Amino acid sequence: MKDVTGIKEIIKPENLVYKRSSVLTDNVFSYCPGCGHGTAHRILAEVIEEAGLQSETIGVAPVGCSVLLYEFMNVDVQQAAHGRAPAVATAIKRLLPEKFVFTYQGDGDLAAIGTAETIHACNRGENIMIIFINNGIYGMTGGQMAPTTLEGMKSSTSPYGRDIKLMGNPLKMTEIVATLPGTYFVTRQSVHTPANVKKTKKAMKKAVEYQKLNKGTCFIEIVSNCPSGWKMSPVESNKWMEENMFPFYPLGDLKVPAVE
Amino acid sequence: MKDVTGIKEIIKPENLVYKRSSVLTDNVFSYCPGCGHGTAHRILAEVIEEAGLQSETIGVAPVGCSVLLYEFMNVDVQQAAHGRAPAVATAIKRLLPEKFVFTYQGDGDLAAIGTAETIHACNRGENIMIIFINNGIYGMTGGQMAPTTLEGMKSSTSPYGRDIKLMGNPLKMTEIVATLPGTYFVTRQSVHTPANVKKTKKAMKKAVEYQKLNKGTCFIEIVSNCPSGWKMSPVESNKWMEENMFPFYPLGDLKVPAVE
Amino acid sequence: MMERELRLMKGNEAVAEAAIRAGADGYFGYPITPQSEILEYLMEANPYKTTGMVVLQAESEVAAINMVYGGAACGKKVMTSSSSPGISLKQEGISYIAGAELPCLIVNVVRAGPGLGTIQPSQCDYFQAVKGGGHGDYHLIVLAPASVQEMADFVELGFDLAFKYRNPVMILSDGAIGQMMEKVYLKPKKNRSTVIYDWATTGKPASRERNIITSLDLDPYAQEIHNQNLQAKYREVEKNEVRLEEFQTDDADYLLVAYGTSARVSQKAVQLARAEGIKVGLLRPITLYPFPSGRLKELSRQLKGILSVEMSAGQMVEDVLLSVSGKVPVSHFGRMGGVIPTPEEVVDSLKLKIIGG
Amino acid sequence: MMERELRLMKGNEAVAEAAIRAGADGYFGYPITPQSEILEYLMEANPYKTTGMVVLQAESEVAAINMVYGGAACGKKVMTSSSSPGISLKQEGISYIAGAELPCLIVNVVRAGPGLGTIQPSQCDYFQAVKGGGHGDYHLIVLAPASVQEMADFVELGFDLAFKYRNPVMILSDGAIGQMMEKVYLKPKKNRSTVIYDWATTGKPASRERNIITSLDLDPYAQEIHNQNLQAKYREVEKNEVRLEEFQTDDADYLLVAYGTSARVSQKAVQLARAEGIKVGLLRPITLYPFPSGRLKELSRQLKGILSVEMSAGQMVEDVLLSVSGKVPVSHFGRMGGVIPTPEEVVDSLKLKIIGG
Amino acid sequence: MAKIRGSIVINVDKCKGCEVCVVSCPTGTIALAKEVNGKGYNYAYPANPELCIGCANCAMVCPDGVITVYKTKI
Amino acid sequence: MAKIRGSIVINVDKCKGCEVCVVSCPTGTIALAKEVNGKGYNYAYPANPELCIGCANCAMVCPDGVITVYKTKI
Amino acid sequence: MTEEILIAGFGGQGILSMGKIMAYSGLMQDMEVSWMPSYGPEMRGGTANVTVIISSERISSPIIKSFDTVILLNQQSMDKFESSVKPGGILIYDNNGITRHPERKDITIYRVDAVEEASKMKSPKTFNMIVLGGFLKVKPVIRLENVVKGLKKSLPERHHNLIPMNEKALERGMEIIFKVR
Amino acid sequence: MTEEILIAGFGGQGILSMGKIMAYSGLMQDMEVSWMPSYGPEMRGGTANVTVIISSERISSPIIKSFDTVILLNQQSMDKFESSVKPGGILIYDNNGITRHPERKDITIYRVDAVEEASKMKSPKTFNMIVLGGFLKVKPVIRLENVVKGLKKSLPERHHNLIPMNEKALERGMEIIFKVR
Ligand SMILES: Cc1ncc(C[n+]2csc(CCOP(=O)(O)OP(=O)(O)O)c2C)c(N)n1
Ligand SMILES: Cc1ncc(C[n+]2csc(CCOP(=O)(O)OP(=O)(O)O)c2C)c(N)n1
Ligand code: SF4
Ligand code: SF4
Ligand code: SF4
Ligand code: SF4
Repeated sequence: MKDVTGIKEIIKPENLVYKRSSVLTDNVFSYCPGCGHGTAHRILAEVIEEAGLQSETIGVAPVGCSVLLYEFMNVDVQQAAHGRAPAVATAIKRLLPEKFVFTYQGDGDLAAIGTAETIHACNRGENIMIIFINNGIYGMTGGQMAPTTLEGMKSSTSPYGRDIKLMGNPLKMTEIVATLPGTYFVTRQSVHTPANVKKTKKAMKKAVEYQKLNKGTCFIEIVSNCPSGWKMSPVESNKWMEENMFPFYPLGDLKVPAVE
Repeated sequence: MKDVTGIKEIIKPENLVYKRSSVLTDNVFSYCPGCGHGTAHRILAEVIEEAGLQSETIGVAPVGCSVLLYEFMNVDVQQAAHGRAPAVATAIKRLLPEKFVFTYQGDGDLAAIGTAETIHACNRGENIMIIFINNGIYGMTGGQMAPTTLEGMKSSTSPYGRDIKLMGNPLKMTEIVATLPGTYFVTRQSVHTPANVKKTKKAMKKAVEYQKLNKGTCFIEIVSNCPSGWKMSPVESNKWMEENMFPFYPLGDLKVPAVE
Repeated sequence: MMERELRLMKGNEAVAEAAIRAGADGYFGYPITPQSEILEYLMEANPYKTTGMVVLQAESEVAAINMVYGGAACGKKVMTSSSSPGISLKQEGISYIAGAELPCLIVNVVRAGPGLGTIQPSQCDYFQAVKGGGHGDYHLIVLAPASVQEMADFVELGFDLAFKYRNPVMILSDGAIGQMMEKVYLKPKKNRSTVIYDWATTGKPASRERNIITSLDLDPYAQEIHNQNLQAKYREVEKNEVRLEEFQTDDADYLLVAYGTSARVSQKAVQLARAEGIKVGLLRPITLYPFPSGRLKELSRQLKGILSVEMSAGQMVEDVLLSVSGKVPVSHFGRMGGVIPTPEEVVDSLKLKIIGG
Repeated sequence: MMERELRLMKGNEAVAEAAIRAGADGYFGYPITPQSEILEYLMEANPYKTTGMVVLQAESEVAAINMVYGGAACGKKVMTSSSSPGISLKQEGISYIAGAELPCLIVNVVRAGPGLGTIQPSQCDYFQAVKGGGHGDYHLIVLAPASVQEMADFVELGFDLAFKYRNPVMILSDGAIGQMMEKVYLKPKKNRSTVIYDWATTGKPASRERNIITSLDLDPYAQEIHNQNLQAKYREVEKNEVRLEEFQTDDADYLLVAYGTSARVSQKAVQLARAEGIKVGLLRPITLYPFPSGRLKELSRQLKGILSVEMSAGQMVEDVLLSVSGKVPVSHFGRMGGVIPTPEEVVDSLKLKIIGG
Repeated sequence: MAKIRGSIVINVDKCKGCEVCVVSCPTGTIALAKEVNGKGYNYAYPANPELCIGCANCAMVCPDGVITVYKTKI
Repeated sequence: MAKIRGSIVINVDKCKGCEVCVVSCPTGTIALAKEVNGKGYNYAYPANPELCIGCANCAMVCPDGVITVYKTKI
Repeated sequence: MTEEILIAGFGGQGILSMGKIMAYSGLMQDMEVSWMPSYGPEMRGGTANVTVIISSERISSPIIKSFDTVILLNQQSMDKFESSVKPGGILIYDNNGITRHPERKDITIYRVDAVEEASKMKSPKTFNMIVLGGFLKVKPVIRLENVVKGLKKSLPERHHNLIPMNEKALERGMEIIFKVR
Repeated sequence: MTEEILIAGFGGQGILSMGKIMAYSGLMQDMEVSWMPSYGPEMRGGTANVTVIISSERISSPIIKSFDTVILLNQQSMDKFESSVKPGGILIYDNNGITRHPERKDITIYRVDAVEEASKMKSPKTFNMIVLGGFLKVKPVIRLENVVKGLKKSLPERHHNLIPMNEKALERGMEIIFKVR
C-alpha cells in the first residue's frame, strides 16, 4: 500500500514542519497500537537529533516491551538484564565520560527488580539520563502487576484488583529518587497529548544539557499507557490514565536545579 | 577467674536491680570490645523477655558481624543471605502470622545489597520489626565503606576519605523508608549511653506492640559504633559518633502513629 | 468425582493447581515468560481464601528464593518458579537452601539462553540444575516431567522428596511443556499440613533448645563434617530415588536417552525407526539427579550405541558418558536456541552418528 | 628496575596490582572475604589518578557484574572479583556477558560452601565455573593459578584471552592463594589501550551502522545460529588454549591431577611418594576450561591409576573420567569445608585408593 | 489575512490504527479507514484534507511516527 | 534520710575491658584492672565499691552484658 | 486415529481459543489431545499459531513438522506454513487479506470465507467458530455435540449465553466451506 | 635449606606482621618465601596464626602439618599447636598468660619473655620484634641486616623512624631468650 496524503500541492520540502526523526530506523515499532513507548522513542530520537548527539549517544534498554529499542533507535545500544540498566550505564558513563548515556526502563524493571540499582546510581549522582516509563504494569510478560499498579487496579496477577494489604502500596520511585542528593533534575511527564509531548521533550533537552555539564543524574518519569495490559483501546487508555494515574502520579517537576 | 564484686552484703536476690536477660545464651559475644552490637542484642533480649515472647519469636540475622546472633539470643533464628532478611522475614510472618518476627541488619546489608528487599518489604507493610544497625562501615569484612559512611570518612575502601563525587552520598535509608505508606513506626536511636539505651528499648517495646496489632513495618535504626572499623577505642568511638554521625543521622522518631 | 478431576490444562497451570491440591503453604514468584501462568493461575484461584496458602508476587527472583528460604525454614511447604535468567539469579539462595538443608520446590520452565536468549523451550539448563549452578558441593533432586500430567504429579512428589531428605527439589521443565495443554487427572485436595517439625523455626517453647537455621560454620573442620553429612545424604538419594521410564528397550541394539520434551520427540522417533526395522529403544530419566547411571550401565552391555537427545549443545550426554565409561559409543544430538527437534531429525541423527558411525 | 618489580604480595594484592599494570580500564566489585583486598588495594593505589582506571565499589555483586557488562560492551578492559556466594549472584550477568560475547575478567577467590559456608579456602566451585553456573549453553575460559605469581600473570593473560575470543574469562583461585604472600615479579606498567573496537558501543559515527550489544534473539532459528557460532568458538578455544603443567610424569605409573592450592599440596605429595619409591607424577591443569583432556588421554596409556585431588567432594574428577573414558582407574581425594589436605594425606589416599585398590 | 493551510502524509503500512492522532487533531482532519492495511489495522487517513492547518499535533502524538506534516500560508 | 547503696558483680571472664561502663558510671565506682583476663583484656572491676549507688548505668551500656547490679536503702 | 492440525493467523483472531475448543472437544470424546501454542511477544500484533493433536492413542511428540490439516488465516501464515501440509493432507484458508493463494498440487485445498461471513452475521467474534465449522465438515474427527460440550468447558460460566450464537456459526461454517481443488 | 615456622597468639599481638617481616627478610636474602595467615572474623578478639616458609628451593605446599619452629604467644595457641612441632624441632614461647607450660620431651623448648621485656622497655609495640630476635638467635636462618632491610620494606615510609627502636628490640630478644630444655 502506498502513503495516503492530504492536499498534494502543499507537500513540498520548504513546507515541511514535522517529520520522523532521522535517529529512528525504518523498522516498525513492535509496540501495540497506541502505546506510549512509541511516542517516547520518537521524541527521544528527536532530542538526540536536535542536540547533534547521534554519534555520541549510548543507550541502555533492559528487558521490557522496549527491550528491542535497539531495533528502532539508530544509535549504539546495549540491551541490559532486567533491572540493571543503571548499573550498566554507570560503567559506560564512567569509562566514556564524554558520551551521552541514557537508560530507558519500565516500571517493573526500574521499581521492582531494579530498585537497588536505581537508588544507588541516583545516589552516586551518575551523570546519566534515566527515562522511566511508568505504565503501571508489566507489559512485555503479559500484564502482571507492577510496583506502580494502582490500588484496586486489575492485572493478570491481581485479577481482583491490587489489594494493598496483601500486595503492598503502589511505589512512588520518582519521589524517592528526588530526595537523593545525587539527582539534579527529576520530573514526571506524559506523552499522550501534543502539549505533554512538548513538555517531555523539553525535559529531555534539559537533561541533555545537564549531562554535558556533569550535573548528576537526571530522572524523567513518563506516565504512560498500556492498552494491551489494561485491556482498553488506546484512546480509552489515555483517558483512563488521565483520570486514574495522574491523580496518584501527578505530572510536574519534582526537583529542579536551584537558579544559579 | 571468678567474678569481681562490690559490697558483698548488698548482693542478695531481693536487692537485684539489673541482670543479664534470660533470653541471652551464655556464649560470649563475638563482637569487638565496646561494640554497640552487643548492647543492641542485650536490650532486644530484654524486650523479648519482658514481653514474654521468647517462645513466639523468630529472628532473622543476615551476614554481617551479627551473623552469629543465633549463638547469643536464645530464640529460634534464621541466618539469612546478605541483604535478604526482609524477604526471609516476609515469608516467615506471612506463614506464621501469630509469631513475633524481627530482622537484625547492618548498614551494608540493609542499605547496599539489600536495598530492594528493604524498600519492598516496608512498602508492602510487612508486619515485622526491622532493626538496622548503622555503624557507617562494613564491620565483618574488615572495615570497608558502607552506603552510610560519612563524607570524608576513611575506611579500607575509601582510604583517603569518602569522596562524594566518585563514591556517592551517604544514604539515609531510614528517611526513605519513613516515606513509604507501609511503615508504621520509624525511629532512629542509639545505645551508647544509659539514656539512649532506655529510649531504644522503649522503641522496641512499641514495635512489639504494633506488631501484635498488625500495624505494618516498624523500623528502628540504631546509629552505632565500630571501634575496630573506625580504628578507635570504644570510648573514643562513641564520642566520634556523637560528634560526627548524629549531626548527619539525627536521633529521634521519623514516623510515629497518628494519635488514634 | 472422576469428571471433576479431569482437566485440559497448560503445564504451568497444572503446576499451580497441583500445588494448591498438594496442600502447599506458600508460593513466591516473579513473572517471566514462559512460566508466568503459574503465578497468574494462583492469583486467580486465590487459595488464600480456601486453604490459606500464601501467594506473593515478590519484587525479584532474588527476593522470591529468599522468601522460600524463610518459609521452608519454618517447616512449611513452599515453592517458587521461574525460567532460566530468573533461576540464575536464584543461585545464591538455592545454595543457601541446600546448605541449610531446607525442603522446598523450585520449578524451572527453561527457555533458551545464554543471556536473555529467547522465550522458546530449551534444555540448556541441565548442567545448572544437575551439577549445581550455585557455589559449593550440593545437589538438588531434579525431576524432569515430560507431560502436563507429570507437571501436576511431580509437585506432590517433589514436596515429598524435599521433606524426606530436607533438600531442595527442582522440577526441570521447559517452555513447551509449560505452555502445552493436555489432559490431566488431578488428585483431590489435601489439607495443609499442621505438623510442626522439630528442626524448624516456629518459636522456641521452653521444652526444646532454640532452632537455628544456618549454613554457616566458620570452623573448617565443623564445616567439613557438615559437608560429609550432606554427601552421605546424596548417596542415600542416589540409592533410593532413581526414577526412569523405558520404552522398547528389551531387544534394543540402540538407545536414545532423552528427558522432558525431547523424550516425547524421541518416543515418536523410536516408532519411526522401528517402522524402518531399526531396533532402538528409549530410556527417559525422570530424575536427572540422581541420574539413572546404574540402569544405563546395565543396558550398555546389550547396546551398540547410544544417542543422547537434548535441546542443548550437549550436557546430559556427559552423564551418559560417565555412566557407560567407554563401554559403548555415545553421541549427542541436539537443537539449540529454542528449536525443538522433530522425530525425523532424531532418526536421521541416529543413523548418521550411531548406526552409520 | 628488577628490584622495583620484585614484591612480596598477597595473591589478592597481586591481582589488583597486575590489573593496573595490564592497563585495565575498570574494576567493579563488592567486599567479601577472602578477596576484599583486591578492591582495598585498588582504592589505596588509586589508579584513577595515574592511569585513569575506574575503580568502583558497587552496591552489590549483581550491580558489579552488570557494570562489567556495560564497560565490556564499550570495548573496555574491565573486571570484577568476588568469592563464592557473590559469584553465585553474578550468574545471570555472566550468562548475559557470555551470550553477548563480551570480553571481561572475573576473579573467584573460592571459599567453602554451600550457602554462607565458611571463609576458608575451597575448590568447590569447579562445576559452577566450568560447566556453567548460569543458564544456557556457554563456557567461560577458566584459569587456575597455583601461586601468587600466577595470580598476577593470569590477569594479563585473562584479558588477552577475553579479547581474543570476546568471551568472559574466570580466574578460579581460592582463599589460600588469595591470602598467601609470596614473591612476585611484576611486569612494567602498560598504558591503557586506546583501541576503539568496531563491535563496541562507543557512539555511532556516520561511517558505520549502529552497534548493538545483546544476547536476545526471539526467533529460535536465529538464536540457534547464534548458539552454533558460540559452540564453534568454544571448539576453537579447546583447540588452541589448553594450558597445563606436568611434574615428573615421564616415568609415572600413577598420576595426581590437581589445580591451584591442591596442586601445590600434590607436588609435595609427589616428592614424598617418590621418596618412598612410588612412581607418581602430577598433571596440573592451568586451564580448567578448556580442560587438558587430550594430554590426559595420552598419559592414560602409560598409567595404572589416577587420583584427582581437589578441595571438594569431587568435581574435576568427572572431567578426568570423561578424558580417559574408562581406560584407567580414576579416584578422587578431597577435603571439604575449607580444610586443605596435607601432602601426607594425599600420599596415603593414593596408596589406599589407587595403588592398593 | 493570510490563511494557514496544512497537509499530512501518513505511511499507511506502518500505521496501527490506534486513533490517537484522530482525537488529537483540532480540526477533525483525520479518520480511520474502513479498510485494513497489510497488518490488519484500520489505518488513519486525511478524511477531510482541506481542514488541516498543519499544526502537527497528530504527528506529535503518533506513537509510530508515521505522519509527516507540511504547512504553508496562502 | 535513707541512703541508697549499690553493689555490682562483674563477670570478669566475659569482660572485654571496653571501658564503656567506666565512663557511664556517675560515681566513679568502676575502673579497669591492671591485670588481664583469660582473653587478654584489662577487665573492669569496682575500684571504689563504696561509691556505687546501684543506678545500673554501667549494666545498661555494657555491650557484653557482664554486669549485675544490686541496690538497697540503708 | 490421529489428527494433527495446525492453525495460524493474526494474534487476536481467536486462533488459540479455536484450538482450545478443538482440544476440549476431543477430551469430551475421550480422546487424547495436545494443544501447543506459539507464545511470547511475537504474538503481539504479529502472528500466532497453535498445533492441536487429537488421537485415540497416547500422544508422543507434541511437536511435529507436517500436519494432516493446516488452517491458515492470513498471508504471513500462508507463506510460512503452506509447505507444512502432509502430502495428501488438507489446507483450509480464509480468502480475506490473501494476496497469494495456495499453490500446492499434492494436497486438497478448501476455502472458508469466515471473515466475510462473520461480518454478514454481525458477530465478528464468531469468526473462528465459522472456521471450525468448516473444518469439522471436511474432517469430522469430533462430533458436533462434543464440540458444544467443549465450548461450554472452555468458556467461563458468564459467557454461556453466547453458546447458541457460536453453534450457529459452527453450522454456518459447515455450509459455506468449499473445495478449491 | 627450608625452614617452616608457625607463629600463633592473640590477634593484635602483631603476629601477622612479625611473619611478614620474616618473609621480607627472606626475600632480601634471595630466598623463596611464603606467608600464609589464618584469616577472617575468628581473628577478631580471638587468636591468629601465620605460617612462614623460608627456603632455598621453590616452595611446593604452603600448607603443612608440622613445623621446624613453632612460636606460641598465648595459652590457646599452646593448647592448639604444641603438637605441631616436628620431632626434634623447636618451640619458643612467651611466659605471659601461660598457665600450662609445654610438656613435650622430643623437642627443644625456649622461652622469651617479650611481654615483660617490652613493658620494661616502655615500648609494648616492639613486643613482636623481641620475639623475632629470640627466634633469630636460636635459628639464624636470616642475617640481621636482612631483617632490617625487611623491616624497611614492610613498614610504610612514615614509620621508618621506628626502625632503630625495633632494631634494639631485636637485639634485646637475642639476649633474653633462654633454653628451658
Ligand atoms: C531476571 C528476569 N526476570 C524476569 C524477566 C521477565 N520480564 C521481562 S520484561 C519484565 C517486566 C516488564 O515490565 P516493565 O519493566 O514495566 O516494562 P513494560 O514491558 O511494561 O514496558 C519481566 C518481568 C526477565 N527477562 N528477566
Ligand atoms: C553475597 C555476599 N556478598 C558479600 C558478603 C560479605 N559480607 C559479609 S557481611 C558484609 C557486610 C557487613 O557490613 P554490615 O552489613 O554493615 O554489618 P556489620 O558487619 O557492620 O555489622 C559483607 C559485604 C557475603 N557474605 N555475601
Ligand atoms: S504491551 Fe503495553 S506497553 Fe507494551 S507495547 Fe503494547 S501497549 Fe505498549
Ligand atoms: S568489627 Fe565493628 S561492628 Fe563488628 S564487632 Fe567489631 S566493632 Fe562491632
Ligand atoms: S497515531 Fe499514528 S499509528 Fe495511530 S492511527 Fe494515527 S497515524 Fe496511525
Ligand atoms: S550501678 Fe551505677 S554507680 Fe554503680 S557502678 Fe554501675 S554505673 Fe556506677
